[in-house]
Amino acid sequence: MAGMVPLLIGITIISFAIIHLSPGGPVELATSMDQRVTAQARQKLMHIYGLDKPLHIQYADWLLRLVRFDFGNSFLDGRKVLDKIVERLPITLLINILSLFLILIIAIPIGITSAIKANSFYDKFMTVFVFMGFAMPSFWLALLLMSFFGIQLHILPILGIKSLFFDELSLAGKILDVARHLILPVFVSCFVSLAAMSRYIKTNMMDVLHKDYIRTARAKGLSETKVIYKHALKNALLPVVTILGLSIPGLIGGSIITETVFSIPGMGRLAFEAVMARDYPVIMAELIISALLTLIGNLIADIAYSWADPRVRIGKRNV
Amino acid sequence: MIMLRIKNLKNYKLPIILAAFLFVISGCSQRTDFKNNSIITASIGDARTLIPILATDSASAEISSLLYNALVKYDKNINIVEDLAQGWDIQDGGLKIIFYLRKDVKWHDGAPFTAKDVEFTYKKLIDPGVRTAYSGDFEKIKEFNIIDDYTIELVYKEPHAPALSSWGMPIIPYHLLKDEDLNTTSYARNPIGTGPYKFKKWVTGEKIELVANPDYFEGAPLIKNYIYRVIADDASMFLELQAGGIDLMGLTPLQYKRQTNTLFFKKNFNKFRYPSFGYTYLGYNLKNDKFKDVRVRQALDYAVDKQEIINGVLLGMGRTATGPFVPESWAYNAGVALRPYDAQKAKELLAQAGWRDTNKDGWLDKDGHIFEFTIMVNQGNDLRQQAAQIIQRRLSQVGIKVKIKVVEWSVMITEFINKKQFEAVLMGWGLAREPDCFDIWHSSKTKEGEFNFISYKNDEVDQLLVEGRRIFDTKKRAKIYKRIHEILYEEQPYMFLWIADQLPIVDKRIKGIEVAPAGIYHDFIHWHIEKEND
Amino acid sequence: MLLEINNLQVNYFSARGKTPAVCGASLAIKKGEVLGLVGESACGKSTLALSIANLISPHEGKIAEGEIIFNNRNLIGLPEKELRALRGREISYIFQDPSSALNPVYTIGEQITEVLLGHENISKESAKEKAIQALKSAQLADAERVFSCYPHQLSGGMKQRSMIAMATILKPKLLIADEPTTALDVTVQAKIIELLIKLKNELGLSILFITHDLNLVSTIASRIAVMEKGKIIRYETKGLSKPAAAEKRKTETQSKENVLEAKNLKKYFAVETGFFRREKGIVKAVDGVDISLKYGQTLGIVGETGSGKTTLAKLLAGLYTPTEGKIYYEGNKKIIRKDFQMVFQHPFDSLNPRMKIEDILKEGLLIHKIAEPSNIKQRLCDLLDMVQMPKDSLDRFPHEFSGGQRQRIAIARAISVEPKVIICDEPVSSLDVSIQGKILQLLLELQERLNLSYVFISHDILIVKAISTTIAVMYQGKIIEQGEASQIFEHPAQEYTKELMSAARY
Amino acid sequence: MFKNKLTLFGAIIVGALAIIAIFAPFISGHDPAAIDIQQALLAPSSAHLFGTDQLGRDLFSRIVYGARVSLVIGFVAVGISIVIGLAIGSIAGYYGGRVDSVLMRLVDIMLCFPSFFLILALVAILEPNIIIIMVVIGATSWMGPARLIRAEILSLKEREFIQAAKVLGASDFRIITRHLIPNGIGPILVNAVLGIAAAILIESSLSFLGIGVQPPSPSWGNILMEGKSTLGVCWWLLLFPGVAIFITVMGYNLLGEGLRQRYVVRDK
Repeated sequence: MAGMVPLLIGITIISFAIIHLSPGGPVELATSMDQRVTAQARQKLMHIYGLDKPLHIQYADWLLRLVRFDFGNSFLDGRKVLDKIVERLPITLLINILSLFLILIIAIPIGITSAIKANSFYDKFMTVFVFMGFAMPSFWLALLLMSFFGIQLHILPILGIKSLFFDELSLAGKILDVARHLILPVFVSCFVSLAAMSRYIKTNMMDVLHKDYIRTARAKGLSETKVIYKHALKNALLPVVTILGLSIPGLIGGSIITETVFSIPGMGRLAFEAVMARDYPVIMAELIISALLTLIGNLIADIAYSWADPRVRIGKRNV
Repeated sequence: MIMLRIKNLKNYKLPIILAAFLFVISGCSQRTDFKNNSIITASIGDARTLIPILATDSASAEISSLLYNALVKYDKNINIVEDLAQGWDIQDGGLKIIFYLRKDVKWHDGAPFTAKDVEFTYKKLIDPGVRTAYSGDFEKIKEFNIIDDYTIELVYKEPHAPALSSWGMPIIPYHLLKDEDLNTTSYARNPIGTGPYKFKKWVTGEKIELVANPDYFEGAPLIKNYIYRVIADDASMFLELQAGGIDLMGLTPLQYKRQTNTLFFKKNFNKFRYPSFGYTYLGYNLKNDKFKDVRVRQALDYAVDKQEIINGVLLGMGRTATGPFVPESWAYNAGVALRPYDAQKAKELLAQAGWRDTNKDGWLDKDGHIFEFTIMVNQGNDLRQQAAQIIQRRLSQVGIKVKIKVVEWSVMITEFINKKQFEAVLMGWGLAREPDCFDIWHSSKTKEGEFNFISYKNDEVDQLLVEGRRIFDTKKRAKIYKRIHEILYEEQPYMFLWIADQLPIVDKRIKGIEVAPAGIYHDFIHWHIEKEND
Repeated sequence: MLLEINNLQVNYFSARGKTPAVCGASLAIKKGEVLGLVGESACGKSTLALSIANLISPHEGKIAEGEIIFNNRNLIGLPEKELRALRGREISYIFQDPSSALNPVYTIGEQITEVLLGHENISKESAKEKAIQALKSAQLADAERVFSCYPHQLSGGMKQRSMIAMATILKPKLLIADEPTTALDVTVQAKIIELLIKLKNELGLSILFITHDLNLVSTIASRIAVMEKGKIIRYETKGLSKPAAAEKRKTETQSKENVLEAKNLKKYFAVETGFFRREKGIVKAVDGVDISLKYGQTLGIVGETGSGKTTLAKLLAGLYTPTEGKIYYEGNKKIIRKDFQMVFQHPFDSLNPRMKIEDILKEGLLIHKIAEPSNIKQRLCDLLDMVQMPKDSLDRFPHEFSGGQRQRIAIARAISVEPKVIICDEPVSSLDVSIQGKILQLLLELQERLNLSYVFISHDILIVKAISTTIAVMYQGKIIEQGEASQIFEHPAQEYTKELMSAARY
Repeated sequence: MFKNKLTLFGAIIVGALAIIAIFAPFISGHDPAAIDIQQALLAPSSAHLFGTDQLGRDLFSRIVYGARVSLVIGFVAVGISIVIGLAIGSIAGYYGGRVDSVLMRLVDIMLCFPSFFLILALVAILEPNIIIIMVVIGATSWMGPARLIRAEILSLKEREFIQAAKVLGASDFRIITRHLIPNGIGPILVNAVLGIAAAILIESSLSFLGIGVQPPSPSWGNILMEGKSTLGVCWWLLLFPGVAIFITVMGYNLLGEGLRQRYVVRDK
């Protein structure tokens, strides 16, 4: 855990420097070329945002507030940044956890069976299949699906996470409504990330299948099912735990596209809007929070790994 | 073995899964009763604040206009008319304005609207601690006097003709905000106004819901619910229109011309078309030697076919512009004639100015330098980028080499425009109904961050601009601004490119829409829905 | 005959097509017999062993031809199901490295009972009982505890005993032991061999004992088949003697000067794990070593795997920075690079696979500008000559040579810069016995000719004795005994030294 | 190496694309920048193989020229990331100790950023031109190569031929360039091939958000972006650039996968 502090400080310094040293800024963005806004009025805004102070003071101010878990107020609407993030985090987490879950459910069998049948037609077919998802620009795939399921077939809603008449629905209706809205976004974010995970599992599985203990298991006269599903599978899936931790930043990055296409008010879209509007406090908070999520994810992965792997769980006893 | 397992699964589980899936994807996507009472519109961006004096984005302004009233407003023919003020007097040649307020107006919470609210709004507008961007017009007020609860008297430092229209600023409630810090108050997301609609709910990034104000002083709006959806991508928004999730949106020219002509659209939607209040232009940096010669600027105007741009970029959904006013404005000079596209004439003028292709390389040159400049465009604006490409091609035909540089908006403003580090820039002005354009053309407004960034200077224009501000009589003012229009077109500090059309599309069940010079929204409270029977 | 292999041909698939691994090998094992199978690494002996119960993965290779008659049944072409019934029950295997042959995520108990549950209709309780019994007869004292241990919690020897328990629990007819002791410490090796002999007698096993160590196999096998390039080339009845190393040079040139000296040398490694790199502990690889080497002499260092001898070698060669302590090179603190060279353990690894021999040998010359550009070629030929390699080697890549040849090239590289000291880290341990002697011979000759001093490191006390003037015995990072070679050999002071010697004499 | 048909297929795609990009002027048949409003939004025909866009430009030639832009982005971005990765990874792996832990800490910090968000922020804040995009993608994706190279070097470092070179007195530079890199290049090559595909996708995603390569230079991303607004009518504007990206990324991935089988998954 102690290792997290220098990581976090590094993250804050890098992002603060990049964002604040860049040309342009939030005030110009909001008010430029608006005839009603005078140059003096802009100066006043700069002062209110604290943008006229020296950079290191701005950083120190910001860091001091951060320690108290105060991310400041958004330049755009004056709201507490934390409030803005808290209201958007759940939906992003929901979609990402669902698609991660789905990715695992699909990628594990694909990875395992392709490893077992390496170089067969099945393996090649699966290779092409999973790469199909990876090779399509996700927004392109999303638009095609929206147009097909939403407009042509008219069977799925295409935008948002709930219908406009959501409030009038019964509880079951509400759940169903959200579920219907989630189908396309979850499918898209799952399909585009399927390749990485299933390839990873396949590679692992192939590695494991070459291990001596697999040969031992065969030499013991165990059935092939036992050899693969008992001896190989667990060893092949163990490293997946660590990959899950590392995949968090990628998912948050991917959310930017998915949430924009599907008009889902989550972290990704907040990030994009903040970037486009130079809403520094929000950008910084997004960076810190996604970094935190990544760190927490890795911590959980570390813990899960040591729980799952006896080599780590039970330390070496001196015999 | 895997195959085997799937086979087993197939036997009994698959039908269940399939059934569950069908159940999920079925389900009615429309609710008739909901549709009968609601109008749904959409925007790319979410509103930022519903305190109108703080809002700088169009989404916030749009919602605010339904929630609040100002002292004055424009009617459908673009005249200033009463809103919260039921009348006014202009005295002492414009030094003093007295507003008489309506007495029957109540805030949505039932509190009466009084002069106190107007004073409060004024004080907040000039408060340096409030992050409003609109203090400029109000700083010209010397005294703000409350005569009684429903009468206010304003004394200006000097006569200021745009003053009246500046009171189109929505009024915010004193009784709710007096103890609040405007910059951070939660009121910004839970506003109380005087307008035709009351605030109901705001789901960030998703939608804002308003509900009709039954006690509105002009009568309750006919459509009960107003829902403003946020849809982040324009292609998605158009899909959602087709899916029936939106009743009203602005179309792009392409969508208007090519994508909405199907039977489906004809059956379900009405399209409208009317000119917008604004123009797009190519501004030259007049500090740059290349553009100092008026003949060069006129030549450039001759060399570019504006109608071609309108046809190509707007697919014909726009009009040519001859100056800084739109034809609907009383300031517009209809006598200014458009220069035709004439490449030959352009070449002649350029030759007169000394630009000739002496070395036969296809590019004009003078004193050993070829005629070359960069047009700057902000990113994310496809129309302007396409226009720049057409201009680039046309100018190359008369021997001028043009480069296009696409820059993010705030960077373009701070790093290039404000510092005058540009050669030519393709931008637009949104116009107020008030024709005063002192800030854009007066030679005193060339400092960093001010709007005469092209450094235009013409003594006659300077003088006319000052005069135009001091006179309140519209007829006299019209004469002044028509002259300005004429001079600017002759001198070509900008190449005036186009005035685009607004192209809204509205669901057919919504009736009562009237197209007027001011557009379609002037009469929004009288829009109604033809009930569908399911 | 229990097993008869006739004209077996096995191919592996590779990027370049089929590569034959076993080409027409024939072999027979009688009931109750221990047959030794020796050969250099990659001669096909392991493939042969795996083919018997057809454990060659269909993705990797295939038995192309021949027959394997076990108990009067040809195993080739037998359906997988019947083969599976034989594996573990009639034919069992023990592999080289018990740490990788046992599944790390299951307990020893689970892995042993699995054999019983897979082959017999038996309850879990009685399977456990039997398993513990088997662990006991594999001479694991604390059998109940071992039963519930994960492999990583056990020492190498215990793991191999567990493997043996697992392999013999169903009293198979044939036990195939593929290098069962190679990965183990010398002192443990002997005990494992003893155990195998005991079990063979108790259960009436036939054993196919595969190893590269001819000496070792002669202690257990009655007949020894020698394999080369995929074929059995001859049978031996008894082991060869230890390397016929040349008579140790009489150390006439008694020098008083130390060419190399280490004082209180320590090297600790930190162990870190996980994303956050927590420090988990410290390994004291070398923990306070004092040694010295005089001009023209050879210092032998002997110790088991993990005793820290390789770390010591790298410290002496300047590859590691000591945590504590000092090394003096001819009295200096700083190493003179060209004067102190090293020969490594694995000839397959010590030559850059992407460089030609010429480039490998030239590198030192270029770095230290030893030869004129015009003379380089001549110098390279001389070097090859000195290590008895043909001149046309220059144009070839390392993979074209055998282990012994590569080690000669590595020695040539070491002497190319005209060093004073060469640190030899197990230079012969991965070579065939027959070649070991020749390499030692070469080293001695070169010492004489070039007046070299050696630090010679090995786990094999006999080899060390054959070449060293003085010997230091290393154990757990410390030198526990050192002195004149003959003295240590004849009158070992430490119990551990005695153990090492008795293991080696086996 | 091309025993696997998929790898061969990938290699053919990659090769064909390279040829298309290099010989774009001879293949395209039209000037990709030639605006002709009269010819706007024509469906595919023999005159315009892939149809025309809103300004009447020939879509086929724009896609052919777009291959140049997209591939250049892929190659240069990956080049930058590999150069940075090589430098940092080899220094960290080779020197170890403090240098290693500081550099790897930096890698960890960079890995905590959602890379697409970082790219987006940087490109938006700086300027969405092709050079900035390439540099930013490169500068935010070197951590993978760096880790890979470090790991490769750590394992190579323990190899005896590296130790032998050290004992011979070879300089660090010589060891890194002559011994380490030639032996560790396989995985890096695989990473590079996959990285090119990823960079092309990133550019198209940036274009979708309006901050990719800006017109008039055609990249597949911005062609697709322009086509997006015509969804439902001018299908060719959406289909062809999307398919171009799809095929390219697929080709690079299949090739990368084949190379991985060869270089990374070492057979015993």
